[in-house]
Amino acid sequence: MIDQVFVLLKGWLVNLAPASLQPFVSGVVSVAAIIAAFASLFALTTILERKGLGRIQNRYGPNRVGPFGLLQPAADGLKALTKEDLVPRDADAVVHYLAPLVLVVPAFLALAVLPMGRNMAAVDLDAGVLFFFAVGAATELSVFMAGWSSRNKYSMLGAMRAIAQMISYEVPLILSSVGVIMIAGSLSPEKIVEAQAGFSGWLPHWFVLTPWGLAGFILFLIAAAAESNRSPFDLPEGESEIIAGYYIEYSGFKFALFFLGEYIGMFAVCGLAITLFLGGWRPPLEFLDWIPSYVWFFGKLLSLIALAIWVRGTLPRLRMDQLMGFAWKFMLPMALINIAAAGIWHFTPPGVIRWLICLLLVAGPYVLLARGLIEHNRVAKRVYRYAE
Amino acid sequence: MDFAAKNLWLIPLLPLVAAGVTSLAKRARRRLAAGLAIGAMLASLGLSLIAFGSAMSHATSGLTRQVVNFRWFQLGDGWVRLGWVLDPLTAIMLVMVCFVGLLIFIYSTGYMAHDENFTRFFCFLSLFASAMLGLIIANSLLLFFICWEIVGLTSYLLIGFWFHKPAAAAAAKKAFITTRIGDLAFLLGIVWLYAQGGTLLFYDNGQGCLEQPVLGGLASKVTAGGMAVSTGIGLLIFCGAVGKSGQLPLHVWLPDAMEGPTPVSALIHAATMVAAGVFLVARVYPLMALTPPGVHGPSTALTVIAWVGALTAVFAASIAVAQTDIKRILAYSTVSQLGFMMVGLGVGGVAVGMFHLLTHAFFKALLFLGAGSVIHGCHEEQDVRCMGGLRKFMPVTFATYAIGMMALSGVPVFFSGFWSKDEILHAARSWELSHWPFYLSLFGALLTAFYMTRQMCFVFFGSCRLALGKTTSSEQHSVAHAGQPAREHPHVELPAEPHESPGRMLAPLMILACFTVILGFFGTPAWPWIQHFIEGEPARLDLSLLRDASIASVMLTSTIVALAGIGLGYWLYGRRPLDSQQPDVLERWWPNLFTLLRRKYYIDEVYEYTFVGLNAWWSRACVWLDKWVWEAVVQLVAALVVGLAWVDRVLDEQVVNRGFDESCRGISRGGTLISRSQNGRVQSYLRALCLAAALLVLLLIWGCRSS
Amino acid sequence: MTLSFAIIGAVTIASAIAAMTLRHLVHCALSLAITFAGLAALYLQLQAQFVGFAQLLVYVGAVAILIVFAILLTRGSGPETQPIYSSRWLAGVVVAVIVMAVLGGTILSSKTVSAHVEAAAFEPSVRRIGDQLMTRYVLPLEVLGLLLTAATIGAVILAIQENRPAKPGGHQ
Amino acid sequence: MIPLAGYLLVSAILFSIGLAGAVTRRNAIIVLIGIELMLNAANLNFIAFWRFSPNPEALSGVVFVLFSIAIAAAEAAVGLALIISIYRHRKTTDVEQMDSLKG
Repeated sequence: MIDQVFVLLKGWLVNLAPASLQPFVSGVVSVAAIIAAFASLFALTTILERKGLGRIQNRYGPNRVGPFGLLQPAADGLKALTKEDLVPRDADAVVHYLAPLVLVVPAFLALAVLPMGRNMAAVDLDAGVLFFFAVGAATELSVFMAGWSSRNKYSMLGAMRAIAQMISYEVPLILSSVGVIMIAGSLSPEKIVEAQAGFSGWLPHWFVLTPWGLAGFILFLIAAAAESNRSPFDLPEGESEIIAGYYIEYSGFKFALFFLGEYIGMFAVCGLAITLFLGGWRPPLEFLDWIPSYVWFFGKLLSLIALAIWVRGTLPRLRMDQLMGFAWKFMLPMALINIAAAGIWHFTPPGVIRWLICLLLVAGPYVLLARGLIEHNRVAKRVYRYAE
Repeated sequence: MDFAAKNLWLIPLLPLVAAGVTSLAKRARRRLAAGLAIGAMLASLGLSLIAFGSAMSHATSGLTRQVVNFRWFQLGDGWVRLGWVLDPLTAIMLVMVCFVGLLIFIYSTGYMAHDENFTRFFCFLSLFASAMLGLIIANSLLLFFICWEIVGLTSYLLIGFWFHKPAAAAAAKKAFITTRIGDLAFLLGIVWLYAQGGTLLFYDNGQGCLEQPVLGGLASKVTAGGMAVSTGIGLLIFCGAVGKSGQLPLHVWLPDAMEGPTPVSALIHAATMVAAGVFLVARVYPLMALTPPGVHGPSTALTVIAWVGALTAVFAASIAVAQTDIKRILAYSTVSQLGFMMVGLGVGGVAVGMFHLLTHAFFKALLFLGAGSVIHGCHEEQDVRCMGGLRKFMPVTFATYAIGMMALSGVPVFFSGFWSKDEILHAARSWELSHWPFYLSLFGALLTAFYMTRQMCFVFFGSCRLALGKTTSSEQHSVAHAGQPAREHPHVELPAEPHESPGRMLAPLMILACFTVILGFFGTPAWPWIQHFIEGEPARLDLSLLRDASIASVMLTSTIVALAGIGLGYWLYGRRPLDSQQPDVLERWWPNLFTLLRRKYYIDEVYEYTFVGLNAWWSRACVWLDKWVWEAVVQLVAALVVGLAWVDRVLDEQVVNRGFDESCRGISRGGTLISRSQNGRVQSYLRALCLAAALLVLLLIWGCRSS
Repeated sequence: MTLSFAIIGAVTIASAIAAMTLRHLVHCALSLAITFAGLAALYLQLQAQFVGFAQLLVYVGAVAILIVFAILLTRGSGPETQPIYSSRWLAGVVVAVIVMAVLGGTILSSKTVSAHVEAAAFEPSVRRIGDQLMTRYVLPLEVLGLLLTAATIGAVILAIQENRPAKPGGHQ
Repeated sequence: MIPLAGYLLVSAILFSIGLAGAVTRRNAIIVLIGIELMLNAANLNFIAFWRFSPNPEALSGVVFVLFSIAIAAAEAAVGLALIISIYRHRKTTDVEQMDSLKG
């Protein structure tokens, strides 16, 4: 009952409308709901991030606006709305205007296929995962538009970096999810979540709890961080190198839209990660079934966001060549091997044997590749030299 | 068919190999050349002795003739086959040739010791030997002819061995051409025989051209003038023999051939090659003796042979009487002896002729070698009038030479010549057609004895006239050996004492002398072993034959004749010492006759003015024709061709080339025009492509509509 | 439905025209991306979900970006100075019009096409496509993989800079 | 429901537009874009015919389009690489100047 409250609510609203308009109305309703929910989540995330970073950096976060500075996001929003909207003189006005939209809209679209609870997917597409990645592809375009349209070397460079990075990491991202798709035998998020139902003992059948699943999950998270330009892969807007990357020339609400788009994208990817590996809205333990599914989903989402914040606060930024080398020399082979491991897992009978096989198959290459990468990059203790 | 017959071919092959190797050897390899030649000859001698033995063992038994035939090449639908035959004739000739040849080889190592072309000489000698042996063993007229020609070639080469001497070169040419005339007839005979008989093999167990079926065919056929084909063929072949053996019309080359080195004269022009003609006749005797069916008595061919032989014998002997060159005298005596052989063949048969051939081969070789040794000792002096008294200087030569001389002139009992000549005379006496050959032969025998005595007196008796001989000899004689000594033996300074020859030259002389004596006893009427061997029937001793009236009378006559000749010669030349200045005795009595004889009946001149002159005139006429008529025609044709060519060129340049160039230009223009479309621009290609596609679609649609 | 088709079709065609006519290369590329998106929408209308998404993923996500990169690498980002149309543009237009006429005429006049007005209603599942690819079209699939590999290597070799020192792990 | 002809017309129009662009524009990249357009028009044809075919179960059209998309991607990559290398050598992307293959 409490689990299905949102579904019932939506059904009730739809029934109000005349029959001819019902599909349209249902779409509108779910879109509105998603926008509302994730906009607020975005607001929450901003404040949480700032505070978390503050704590990590051993300082207070925003604490002036409202209790504990909780109203800080609202203040930021007002500020963004009221700020003057600057457009460089010889910028390409149209593209410059369109870029943020092209970023935000697909991000929201991507959310449409995620099941955020039992029967709580806006649209249940047969090729949902593919759809997710397809609309995700638009991000790169928007980044390019932003960077190119605003006639600025820094923004151009940022855009180039961002696109290179995104294209490079899109490959491992998709490949690491292929394993799951193979095992679940479907592209639809609903079915994938179905595939992770059930428990053996007190262990849930989450894919993350298999060797290939774990590896895939880690790969996926790394790739996702790179996709959404999160640190330690935030070179496109690395302040110390290129002031703010591809959206230097944006101010006011468009800037806010970029921010929003980025965060929504991050949410979407994390949601997909949850759907693929963490059993979606399913509870980790059987007896916790009474807690509503959406709670589980958003809980997992928040925990992933926390993880992201933690990472951002702690890890240093990579160099460009390290970034690319990591993508092509480590992520890609690992993802491919992971697919092979998933295949073997699928075709060997359950038991300890296949555990061991898959573990070896994943761990061995990991060791080798990581060793090779380290050897390659000559990571060594820094030598200090003092002036006499 | 035993070993000897099977491997008969080895006998000619060995000297051939020797010749080949020697021809490749360098000029300085004298020992090699001589060693090879002599070794090969020795081996051949051994083989031919084996062959002789086998022939002898088979002689009494039925199988007297062993034949090996093989195919040479295909001619039309038949095969040309060659082969060799081993029969008494072959065997005995083989032994003779090998033996005499060997001796002469050994002799010439001494005689040619100082010649710088020693190697070449032995090469030629070996080649000659191989050809001669091949000729002997040949079982096919074709093979026979081939060897025959090679023999002729070697004779040419050896006569002209000192080709820097104009006389030698001329003599070589003369020999070659003269024999050619005979050979032409010979070749015609061969061709005719092949056309008529269909085979050239002598014996081909029943199919050979000397065997009954073919012979009968030939005899029955009749050709122009009511003459049997066999007779015609026989006469033609006999022409070849005439050429080779220097019989009457064609004898002129033989005396001149004496320009060659003396061993050559001994081997080729006394012992073997000239006898080849006789051997040829003996070989094809069945053909010669063939008479048309129904006719009896001796055949036409044999009659001709007999007459020619008799005439030649007297004729040459009479010439020899007046000659002064030692070798020429011997040469003419050779001719006359060959005539005797021919008579023997003609009237008596193979055995008679062959017996004289054998004996003559030995004693004539002996005489020639002796003459050679004389010449050698007198420093290349050849004029008998400038010699004399050599008896003391070279006793061995004198002894052997005397034996040879007595054999030749038919001194009774101890000398082979007597027996063989006696045989011939006896045969001639009992010839039914006419007695003239007999009388002629007698006269020839008389002359022979006479001129041999004369020569002996000139050369060996009296006082030595060598020193002053030098002055006269040069003017007395033609270009025969002008400047010869100086270049043949540069180191011998003239004049000097005549000296005896080295042992290498004397040994053959003595051996030959022995055989000259011995050989006669194998052919006496009492025990005619050789004749019977050749005829192929057993011989037995029967002394009573000697007392038989006819034989005894003939023997008596010939003895008387021989002694008369010797006595006459001694009476004329031997009593008082001779002087080379004063004219010959006969010359004083019958000068005209003597000059006639000395000039050889002017035969050379006659030939000079008739045949040669005709030939020269004809060639001049040909030259004139060539210059004025054919030349003009050729010029005319040439001009015509040039004109044509000019027209052609004009056509070529103006029509063909221009047209071609024009078309080429046109093509290239068109090419450039088309290549405009290939302007390398992608878009134009794409345009054309799409346009074409659209048209295609339209076509398809309309096609569907219409159908 | 018809309305959405009309809108999508209009947008697609308009953006295609824009991609072909705009003076600025980047604009052309962007409007090309819009065309691709419109095509993807048309596929979705034809109930070819998988193909539609694949179209989006490949064309919008990869090809368009590739083209943009190419434009930037060939210094095409600035506005064109020389005329953008080739000297024989008129002929090209004429050809295109002819082709258009032929195709349109064929389509409108063919009875077989006009016969199909109603599509058989059915729900294609991605699973079926997968099965087909793995069973019936497996060999073409393998060949395709080979082709893609070859094309990748070839493109890299073609576009790689000759004058660059071969330094492993260098800045790019 | 839209009849087949509609889709076919749209694809025909797209094809002609792509053709026109490919034939008229100077810039090689735009030519490539035109070609991509033509390709996509063809793909649309495939999908449409598949959808209206008597048995869509065969999915042949879909599979074909998938293949053609993949190949088109490869083609675009190679083509652009070619253009880039040409530009690197001749400092131009004008197809009218790339005519060194003229006959």
